[in-house]
Amino acid sequence: VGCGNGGSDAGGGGGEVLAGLVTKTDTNPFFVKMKEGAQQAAGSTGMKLQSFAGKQDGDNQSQVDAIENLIGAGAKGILLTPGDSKAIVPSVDKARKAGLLVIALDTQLEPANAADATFATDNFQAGLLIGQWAKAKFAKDGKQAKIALLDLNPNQVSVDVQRDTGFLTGFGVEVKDKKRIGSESDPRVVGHDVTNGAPDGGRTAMENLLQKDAGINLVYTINEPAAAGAYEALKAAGKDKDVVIVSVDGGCPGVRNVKAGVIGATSQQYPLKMAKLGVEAISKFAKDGTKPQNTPGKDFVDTGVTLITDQAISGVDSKDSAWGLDNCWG
Amino acid sequence: MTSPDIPVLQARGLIKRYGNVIALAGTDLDLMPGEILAVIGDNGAGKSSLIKALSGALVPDDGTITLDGKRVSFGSPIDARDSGIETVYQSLAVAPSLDIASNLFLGRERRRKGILGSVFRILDRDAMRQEARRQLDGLGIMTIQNPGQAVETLSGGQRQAVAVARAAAFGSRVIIMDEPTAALGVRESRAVLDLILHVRDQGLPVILISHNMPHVFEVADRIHIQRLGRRKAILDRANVSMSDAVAIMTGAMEPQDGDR
Amino acid sequence: MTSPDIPVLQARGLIKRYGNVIALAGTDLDLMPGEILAVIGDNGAGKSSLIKALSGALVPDDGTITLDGKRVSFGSPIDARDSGIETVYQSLAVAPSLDIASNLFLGRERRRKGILGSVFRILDRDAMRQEARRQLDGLGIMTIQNPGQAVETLSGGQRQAVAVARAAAFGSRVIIMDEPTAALGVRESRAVLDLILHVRDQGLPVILISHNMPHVFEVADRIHIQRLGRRKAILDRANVSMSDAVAIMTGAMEPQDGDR
Amino acid sequence: MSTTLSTNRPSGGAPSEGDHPHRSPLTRLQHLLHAQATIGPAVVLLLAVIVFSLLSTRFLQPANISLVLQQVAVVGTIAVGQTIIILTAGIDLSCGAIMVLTSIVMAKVSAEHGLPGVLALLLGFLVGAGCGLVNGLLVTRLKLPPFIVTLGTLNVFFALNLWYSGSATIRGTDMPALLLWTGQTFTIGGTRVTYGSIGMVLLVALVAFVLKNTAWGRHIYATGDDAEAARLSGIRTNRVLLSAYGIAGVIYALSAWVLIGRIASASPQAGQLENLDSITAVVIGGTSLFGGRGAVVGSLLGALIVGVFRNGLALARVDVLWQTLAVGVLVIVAVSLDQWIRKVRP
Amino acid sequence: MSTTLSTNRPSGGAPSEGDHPHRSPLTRLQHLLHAQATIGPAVVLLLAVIVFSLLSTRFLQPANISLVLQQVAVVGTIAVGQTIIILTAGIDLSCGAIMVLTSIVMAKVSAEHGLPGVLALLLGFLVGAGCGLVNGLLVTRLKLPPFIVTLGTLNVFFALNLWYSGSATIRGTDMPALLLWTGQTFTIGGTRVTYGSIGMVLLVALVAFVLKNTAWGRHIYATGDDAEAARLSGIRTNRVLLSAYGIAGVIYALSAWVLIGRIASASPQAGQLENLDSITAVVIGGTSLFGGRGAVVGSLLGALIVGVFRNGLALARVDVLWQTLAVGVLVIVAVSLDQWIRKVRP
Ligand SMILES: Nc1ncnc2c1ncn2[C@@H]1O[C@H](COP(=O)(O)OP(=O)(O)OP(=O)(O)O)[C@@H](O)[C@H]1O
Ligand SMILES: Nc1ncnc2c1ncn2[C@@H]1O[C@H](COP(=O)(O)OP(=O)(O)OP(=O)(O)O)[C@@H](O)[C@H]1O
Ligand SMILES: [Mg+2]
Ligand SMILES: [Mg+2]
Repeated sequence: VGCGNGGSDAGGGGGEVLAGLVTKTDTNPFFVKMKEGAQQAAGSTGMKLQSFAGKQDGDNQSQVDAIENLIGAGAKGILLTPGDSKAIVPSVDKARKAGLLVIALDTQLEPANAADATFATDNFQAGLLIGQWAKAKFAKDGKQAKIALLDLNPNQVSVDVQRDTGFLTGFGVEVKDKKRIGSESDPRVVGHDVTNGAPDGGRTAMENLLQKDAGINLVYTINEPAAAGAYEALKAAGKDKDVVIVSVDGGCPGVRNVKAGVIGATSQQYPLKMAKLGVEAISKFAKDGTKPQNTPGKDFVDTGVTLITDQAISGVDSKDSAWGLDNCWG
Repeated sequence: MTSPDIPVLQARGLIKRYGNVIALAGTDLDLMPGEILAVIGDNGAGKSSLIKALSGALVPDDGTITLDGKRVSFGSPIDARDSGIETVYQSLAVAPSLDIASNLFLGRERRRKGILGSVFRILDRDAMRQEARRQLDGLGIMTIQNPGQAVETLSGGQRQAVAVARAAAFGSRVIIMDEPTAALGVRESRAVLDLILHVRDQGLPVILISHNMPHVFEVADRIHIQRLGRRKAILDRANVSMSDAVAIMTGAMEPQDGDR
Repeated sequence: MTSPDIPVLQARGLIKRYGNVIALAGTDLDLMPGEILAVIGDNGAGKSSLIKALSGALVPDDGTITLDGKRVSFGSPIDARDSGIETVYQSLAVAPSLDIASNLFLGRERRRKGILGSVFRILDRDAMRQEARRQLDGLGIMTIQNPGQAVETLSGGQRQAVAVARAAAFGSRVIIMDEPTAALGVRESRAVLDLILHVRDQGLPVILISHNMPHVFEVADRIHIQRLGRRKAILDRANVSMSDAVAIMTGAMEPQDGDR
Repeated sequence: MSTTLSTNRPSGGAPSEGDHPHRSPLTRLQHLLHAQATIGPAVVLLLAVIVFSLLSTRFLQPANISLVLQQVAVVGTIAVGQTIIILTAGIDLSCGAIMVLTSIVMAKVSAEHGLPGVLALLLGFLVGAGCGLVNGLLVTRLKLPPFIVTLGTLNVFFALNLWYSGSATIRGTDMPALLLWTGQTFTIGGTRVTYGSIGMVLLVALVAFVLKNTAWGRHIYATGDDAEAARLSGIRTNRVLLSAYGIAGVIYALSAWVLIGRIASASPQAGQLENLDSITAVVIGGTSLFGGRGAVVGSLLGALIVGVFRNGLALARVDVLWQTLAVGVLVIVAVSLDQWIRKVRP
Repeated sequence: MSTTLSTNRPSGGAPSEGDHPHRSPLTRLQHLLHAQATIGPAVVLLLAVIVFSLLSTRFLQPANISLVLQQVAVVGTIAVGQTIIILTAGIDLSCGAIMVLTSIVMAKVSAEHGLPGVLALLLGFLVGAGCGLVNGLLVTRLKLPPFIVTLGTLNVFFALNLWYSGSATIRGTDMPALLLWTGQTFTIGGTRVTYGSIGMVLLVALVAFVLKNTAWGRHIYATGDDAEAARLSGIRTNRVLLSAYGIAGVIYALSAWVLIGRIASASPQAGQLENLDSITAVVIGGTSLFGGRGAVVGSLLGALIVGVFRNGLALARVDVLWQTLAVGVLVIVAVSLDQWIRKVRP
């Protein structure tokens, strides 16, 4: 009862449209940039934006609280990067029933149509691109790959799984179960370890995998901070020249690392764009009730991924790091 | 129930080691019906260890304990309590944050009558308060006005009084007191000594540990001297002087044959 | 240095409240040079509070303290110690996990000579051990073989000895002891009483709190009776009987005019 | 000389802090309000409510109050178990892990193996009790500090949860209705309230009553106060401790039920913050981390204080970053205020 | 009657546990090895090393050992500060937050504001000391339990870190070389070792020496043992506590330096697990959470045990999931073993 019509008396904002942004964490620069982008877009469309975040990856409860608080505060729409894309669905339903537009950013809900729209990177695609690039590079150099995969954490969250399996698929490794990390049995894969998406974890994981097999020459990383840590481990082991690191994100420090040769290739995503599109969609919805349309052939609005590398290989579309720097976020 | 010749409580050859410290080196003890037995000895002579073994607070490595001629072995203080042995420990053993009535009934709470008590196990707090009040009054402890008061708000002497009252209220076979007057003032000590005499007069035997010789010689019927973890002598108060007892206790004098 | 007529330590009108409990209700105290002053009183009479005020462990709400005629105000035990007042507290105040030497020198550690000590502030552990050994030997404490032993491995009596030794070693103006013999056996108590007499004979005045009247009457020169947070009387040991002192202490008798 | 065992205090005795045997209901209420452990947090909560209702007109609306109750239901329920453990002078870092594990068990056995809701719940309670008993056995048999035991089992239970769940979230639509019942609402005076919130409040009342009015409750306090003294007083402290951990485990299973209802799904990633959050609630609620002192009502107030704070700050449109900072400051201020209030009392 | 102050024990006295005034270096070494607090963890470490070297031939290679040293350098350094706090009967949940905050400050002032490395480091140490002193002041002035104080400041420092850094990672290439120096390696007997690892070992040695051989060190132990007794013995316990928190803060700043060297960048997301990890190391290292007992060498061993375990399990190709479980079991087993070893000692 109380929730739905809460929007009509629109708080102290004096008729301003309120939009909410709920991110996975408020520490990851990716989400911080997303927040900045949303704030900017809100400013230019004359909306008020209130942001919330989980306390850590996978923190569903704080996101549930945030959605409820936003419903209560009379928001018109919510931009959400779900920490647990399944578990948040009932709360999203509640919000939508209360008349809010809910847009998933960065990560799809499960099922994807639980949100009114999704503006996201295709994370599988992001993994696929760096996998394809690495495959072509190794074919060109005539090297046999020995692969290490540095994942997020043991929890098998969807982004983690999609990027990991996307990479392997792109590289031509047969993945038996695309919903789980570690289902492949290809001898080229040395092993997986977890990094918590942070440099220290990346370094430790890389060190341990190198101890398992010193011949590792291709490293997939969940994100660029983990890649930076992995690079330090390789450098310390004197292998930084022989090993190729690939990653996902396209943050400015990451792209600079591409330029510096630390990272071979990264799949760049566009949080600012996601946020901007999301805010604009809410603004439009608030004005005339129209909802955004999905990218044809997909169940979400693909905000695109671009492969950034300075070692372009024919057959795999890519941009160089200069372009990447012009388009990087934070 | 008890014959005047069989000891109420008897210990034989109790041994207790802590690492390489031997607290009890094969000690004996005999408590006769209706007597006050004082246990005296140097610091570390094993007095507290001895009575802890008798009250189940400590399981001896070896040795036997008999109660009214029947062998017992106490695995915990509860076993000893269930046999009617009540102890006032040197460390008092009260729960400071609980009230006086709760402390008095700790471990043997009264439950409500009827289904509330038998099925829902609800305490009869009022009954316990009233009973506590009665106990304290009966012992002449008048300064404690409210049995619902937390024990931590009591003075040292009052706490001691609660511990003593608990033992006196529930002891049915033996009461053991480990230095009950150590922290007490002259007047408070006096009251405890009177209480001990009072309990004895009701027929309950009492073991009293004390370093205070005048107290010991005032109330004890017999005196057990503990030395180096063993019973060194057992003396009849009537037949021994304070200075001789102290001399035996400290090893300055050997006990006579009849005393062993 | 001290005139025989001026009290070494004097307190006037000390007041200390805890919530609505009044521990000190305006008490006085006079300690004359070279005397042993016993402080006696019921439990909760404010004896410990009084000596805590004198030793800086407690800051009184009101009242004055003078040392050798000069007014002092102690904010912490360190201030009192720096003025030469050493105290053995009822709770002993030792650090169980530290060794005997460390405890003896706690808060006034010896540092190495030269730059190691002055700049790097490194302790001279050997010197402290030797000094501790000397102190303990000097007091006749022979059973403690190793000053490097942790205090927690000592018996209650030995711990008490360490606390007393610390006070005796460092006290230069006044030594205060709060029930130093409460937990001690006959022999150990004897040793502490001898120590007190020994210290007095060296010219240091001593304040002794005790519930043990025979002890008090054996060593004290004068007896301060504390009652309900006030000094009720001050008696000359030579002129008073034990039973009169106890009667005044418990309020059964009023002190004579000359005693106040 | 008197022959009664009597002692004397200069001021005529300490203030009376307990209850008198015979009192009017009003006096009883008054005493309840002034009970040492809960007056502090109650005042803090009142202050917070006053401040936030001045900052935002929405704050005191029934719908918002119901919302806060829902938001604290999970942590409030866990805090009840945590309070019992802390009262025994323990601490439970594994509470969140037990909750997640049981929620996954309840959800999975019903959603995937088709067990009826009642049996799934029962099984969950058994698992919760089992986990709690593991903690209890390690504490009582190995004599390890609870902090260490639960630091260890926290990892063990969490790993078991990930393994059993295959890290997959189970959706509410696949579960029997009973599991989701705690998230259902009913209406009181026009305001919707979830059964979960009500369940939490009833649980608090029940546990408060049991702690006060059963021997077991008294023994929890006595054991936490001074375990050795309790043992010498004839309390089987090991049994008390074991039962405390076991019952706490059951309460965590209850919180798992509340959690499933609240998010209408079971997520293996949940519960990682509940340990510090529940300890925060207990501590703000005035229960001593040293054991033996405190009350479960205080912990509910503590959870509400944090909930009101988060909600109020959100309504006042304070940024998340500053919310984090504010909650940090709140913990310190609330506990200081509580201590200060206790000092001020006569 | 004897006139000496002498007491008697049936068995002729407790075993001597301290050191004798005059001893040969060999006896000294022997005593060091047998020092109560460190024998347990040393044995556990030895056992772990033996088991893992049987499981994998790589394990005992110098390169791998150097690696483990590098991996534990950050948490090992933090554990030194944590040990000091725990010895005073406190606990520091804010250590990781202080570390991240100082690392960001060091990195940002040099990378963005161009401060020379030395000044940046100094400023970092100041910030670390400041944060520690805030904790210390709250503990000593408000008399709040350290658990609560640091639970609060944990949030505050972390929020400040996010605010100041804008959540942006600062890359090592933008920093002066000095900040990255701890990650540089040099070669001992063909094995590369980082200055950071060596720094941790030296820090442990230094702090162990200071705790043993200065008045301040003795006062830390005495205060943790029994604060009131220490105060009555003439120790300014508030000052001791304050200095302990301040120095711990400086040590956390040192660990920030080690962290920057290790990851060649400064990340505002680091440090969220360091509080429980460092407490785990301290506890496995045999230091009592009740204060007054323990040694900083034990904490280093504790950190190494966890590091060896993680590394060894990874080499033995154990899945991450089971690594989590194994570390949980390790904590309990290691501490039980330690307690058992102490009991067995004569
Ligand atoms: N729990 C324990 N651990 C180790 N040693 C102990 C323990 N309890 C007692 N002891 C040792 O056993 C011996 C006897 O101790 P006990 O307490 O029985 O002596 P006591 O005669 O009661 O002395 P006191 O008169 O000082 O109370 C002492 O040497 C004591 O140090
Ligand atoms: N820290 C405290 N807080 C509250 N009340 C206190 C405190 N210390 C002492 N009191 C109260 O002050 C009064 C005097 O206590 P004090 O310890 O000075 O008595 P005492 O004469 O030393 O008694 P005893 O002979 O039992 O040692 C008592 O009523 C006591 O309960
Ligand atoms: Mg004893
Ligand atoms: Mg006293």
